[in-house]
Amino acid sequence: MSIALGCALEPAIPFAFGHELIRQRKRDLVLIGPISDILFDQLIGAGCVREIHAAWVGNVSAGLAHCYRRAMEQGIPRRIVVRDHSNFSIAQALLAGAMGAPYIPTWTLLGSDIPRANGTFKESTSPFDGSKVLLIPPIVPDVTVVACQSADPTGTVYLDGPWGVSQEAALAAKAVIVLCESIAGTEAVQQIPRYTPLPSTKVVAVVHERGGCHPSPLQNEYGRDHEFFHEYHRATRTVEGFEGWTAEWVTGVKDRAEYLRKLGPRWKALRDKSRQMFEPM
Amino acid sequence: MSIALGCALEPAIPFAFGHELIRQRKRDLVLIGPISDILFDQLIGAGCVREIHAAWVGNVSAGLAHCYRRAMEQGIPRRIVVRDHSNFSIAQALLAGAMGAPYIPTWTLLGSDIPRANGTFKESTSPFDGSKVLLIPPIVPDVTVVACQSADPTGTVYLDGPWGVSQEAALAAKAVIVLCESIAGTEAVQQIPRYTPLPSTKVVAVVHERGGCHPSPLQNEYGRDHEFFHEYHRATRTVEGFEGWTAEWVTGVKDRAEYLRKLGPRWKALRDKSRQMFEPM
Amino acid sequence: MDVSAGEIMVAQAAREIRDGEMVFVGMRLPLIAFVVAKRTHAPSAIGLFELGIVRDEPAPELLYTMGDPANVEGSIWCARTIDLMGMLQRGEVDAGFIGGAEIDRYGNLNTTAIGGDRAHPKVQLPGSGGGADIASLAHRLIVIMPHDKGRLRERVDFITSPGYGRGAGWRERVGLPRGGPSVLITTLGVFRFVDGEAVLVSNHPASSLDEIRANTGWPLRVAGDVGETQVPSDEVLGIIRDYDPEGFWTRRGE
Amino acid sequence: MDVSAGEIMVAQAAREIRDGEMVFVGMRLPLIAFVVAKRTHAPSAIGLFELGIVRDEPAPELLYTMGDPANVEGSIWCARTIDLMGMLQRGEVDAGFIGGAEIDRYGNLNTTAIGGDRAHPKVQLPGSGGGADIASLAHRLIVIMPHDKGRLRERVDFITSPGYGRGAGWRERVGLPRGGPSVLITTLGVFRFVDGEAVLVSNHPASSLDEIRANTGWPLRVAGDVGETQVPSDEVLGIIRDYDPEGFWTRRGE
Repeated sequence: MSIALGCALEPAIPFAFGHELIRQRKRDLVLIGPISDILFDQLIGAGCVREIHAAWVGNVSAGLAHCYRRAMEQGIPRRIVVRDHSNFSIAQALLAGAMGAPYIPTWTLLGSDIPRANGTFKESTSPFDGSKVLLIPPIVPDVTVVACQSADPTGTVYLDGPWGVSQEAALAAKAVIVLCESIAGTEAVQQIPRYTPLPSTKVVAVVHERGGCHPSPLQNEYGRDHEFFHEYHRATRTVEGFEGWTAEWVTGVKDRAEYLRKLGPRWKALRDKSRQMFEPM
Repeated sequence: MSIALGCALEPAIPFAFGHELIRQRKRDLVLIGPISDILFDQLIGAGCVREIHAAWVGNVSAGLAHCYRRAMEQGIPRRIVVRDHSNFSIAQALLAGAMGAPYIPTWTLLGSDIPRANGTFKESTSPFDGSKVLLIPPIVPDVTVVACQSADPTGTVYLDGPWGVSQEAALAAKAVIVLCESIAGTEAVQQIPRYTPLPSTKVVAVVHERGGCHPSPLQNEYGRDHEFFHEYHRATRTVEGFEGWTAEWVTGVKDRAEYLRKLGPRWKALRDKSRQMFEPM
Repeated sequence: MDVSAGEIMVAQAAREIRDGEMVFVGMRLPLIAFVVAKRTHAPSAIGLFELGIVRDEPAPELLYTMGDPANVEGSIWCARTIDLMGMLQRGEVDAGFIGGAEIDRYGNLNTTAIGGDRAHPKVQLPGSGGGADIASLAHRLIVIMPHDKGRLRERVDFITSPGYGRGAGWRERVGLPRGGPSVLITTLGVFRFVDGEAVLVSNHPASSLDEIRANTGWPLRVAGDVGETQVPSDEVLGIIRDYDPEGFWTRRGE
Repeated sequence: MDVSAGEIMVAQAAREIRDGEMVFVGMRLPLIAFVVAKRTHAPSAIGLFELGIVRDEPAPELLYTMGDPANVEGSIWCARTIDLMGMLQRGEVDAGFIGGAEIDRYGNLNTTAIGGDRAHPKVQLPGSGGGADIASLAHRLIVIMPHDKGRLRERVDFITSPGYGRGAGWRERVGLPRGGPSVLITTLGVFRFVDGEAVLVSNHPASSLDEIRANTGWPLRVAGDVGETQVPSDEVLGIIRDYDPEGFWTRRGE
């Protein structure tokens, strides 16, 4: 099962979805995403992951990702296969998937070792000017998860803030799961279709989950919990440390509501600038 | 000089811009656009055009385009070169231009005579699965004209309604000229960036011209003047008819304001549903 | 009021749309066929318009172009041509409608030019628009056109929208991933495609096999069980005439 | 308060940005360098952020990531990664900033993995992000990193972001359309690239050629006119310390 996650890059990462994957002990997942901040690290540490297609796996504001390091350096908790990408190459792979294109040719990464490490690209020559080109094949995720501010019950998404590769990943997927902070009226969302990256016809589930992206930010809803990323970095230097962190923040809470209660005042503080686009239903 | 026009397909066609090209007696233009309704026909009839890259040239609600027919069938007023496209092939050519891609491979038009007639595509084989593919090279217009509801003085566009290939054409162009019904405040437009198909850094001119798209519709501003298209169709069956029509509606008026005064009450009627997004400045 | 050929064509075209399908609709008769299908047997069909519009409800008023403001208002998605064409190339579009100036026995359509060569045609037509893309990439192509010898020709001068080329297996050979015409609905009758070739399956009540043979530019193939085209029910006629009260699209030239 | 190495690096990086240029900014020291450039000699420079943000004014508050809400508010465009990368591939981006774990004498950067093979590295690094794209496609690459023997190596284990490969002419040979590193700014000095190879042009006031030679993993090449790196003016120091009052980025580890 391949899942594209965190496709807006640093913001709007569906941590609530990832934590539920851990609680449900999912295994052998193939994760797809440009940078994914620390969510990929958590899923790797929890043993859910078989393969990663990503441009970057780490902790954006705090540094390296300890679980990713342990998996690659020591096979703990298991060996994973990595398909290296750059942000542009994964964007083009998802664009090819979205357009149903056989591949997308590009001049990026020529001379880089990434194409060899990725293993799915092919070098070619442009028949138009004879220049060397790199051909990026499509990525078609089984599921793309789109975390957003609001959605209507039929799956019409309202996604504010930078999109990163969210639109390409959603259009490329076989199915889309929507994670939203609030449910909005269909007419209201359809009034501003430019904020909707994909047609609702692709959406198989709309999950109403408040605070689903913490500690990553969600534009107009809440800020980024920088300290939480640093705490995670410090806490997960060892396997025991990671297990302790997971027991506290993932398996130790039964759902997102309990997680937010546990965050307490610090969660409230992150929402001080929040402003909703739609009347809550 | 190559100019992309009418890239939203049936709506938002910058007739005011085209009519000024005729008044200024521009010659040897290369026109680029998916369907362009009757604007391309008018520019061809006026002798402004050397070459056309388009998927369709006609009169959407009334039928064939008489000037286009005369040019192709009899060389009147001059012979023009046509690069046949489909809507998807021209969209992909502009997307390649927008992305700076060497080309975009596709499965559309295999078996069609369009690739042979276009002359710029190449047939190839996918090195991934051996399937035949058609390679569409980039189109990079010297200028793309974007007609929209509002823009700020720095060139931040607000374009509501379907975009067609407007975004790809704007991003592919060397320079963009913006035609808007109203000038809006920078902060107000930048508040809703999803309605902005291109960065203002590409815009070389913002032209505030009311009614610039008549007789094509502009979402939230005015409806389509169907009868005007039928009148044009009837009036331009002959060269003399076209010259008479042009003398009345193009060279016979000094600017768009006079054109709208000439339309009179019928213009007012087309605006009965108009609603502005921004406070006029 | 008599049933017009346009009304019979619309009713037949509506039957070609199955419930839940994604359909590239287009304008004129196909648009009205989509309205009929939605109001009768295909309430959850989705209409796609190549300038970037997705609708689960037809526009409430008669459209002259797919870009009319009424077709934008109430759409479930309003995006870009490339988004809709991407869905088409991905194989997410079940069926598409198309008309043409000329068609041949293998369902190849010409909307580009008639006679002469491409640079000096005898008659210049508008071109493909999105038609050639729909013909290349939709799972099924539904063709609607007037029936006369000049339009149903043994061979078209230019293949704008590929049908079955020279017959069975041709689409695979040229590299098209799927699709091809499933039906040709004319002002006189209905054809299905067998091994890539048009076979008459019904004549409209007002026409006859002889009339159709006389107006078809290729040796007519007739199905063993050829019959009469089903006439629209009163319900369907009501929907058609309610949507096109003036008969602007469905009764012109009658 | 003494001038920190971080502040000298930021001031030098700011000088690398010319007025009116489009610059892929990134975070940390480069972001502060962009702030300094905008406030001093390059008021009309434009900042690009790969998740889809274009700014003509730096965010008013210190950012931890380019996706912080403060970096979105007040942007002149907020779009998609593919839009910004398209501008990069088109050659519309003048310069880009990048850091790295390892760099070699030809300006090749490794942010992927150290030691072992790719499947079993000794040290797994986060990877490219957009760095390899900026290194491939921007007109100029501005590299900023800490200076020690383990990082400035004769050869990097993995070329994540291509510099000049094995020297002059290599980028053209592999097919890169333009670009390459123009400067390497470290905690000890500043290098320029001559025929694709790093040449020391200045040492920071607190360092020396001997210290730099001792901490550089390749035979050091020194410019004939090597001098001291210009120290930031009080105005520039004021801008830096106003933007990073705690020294979170510019004074860490000092």
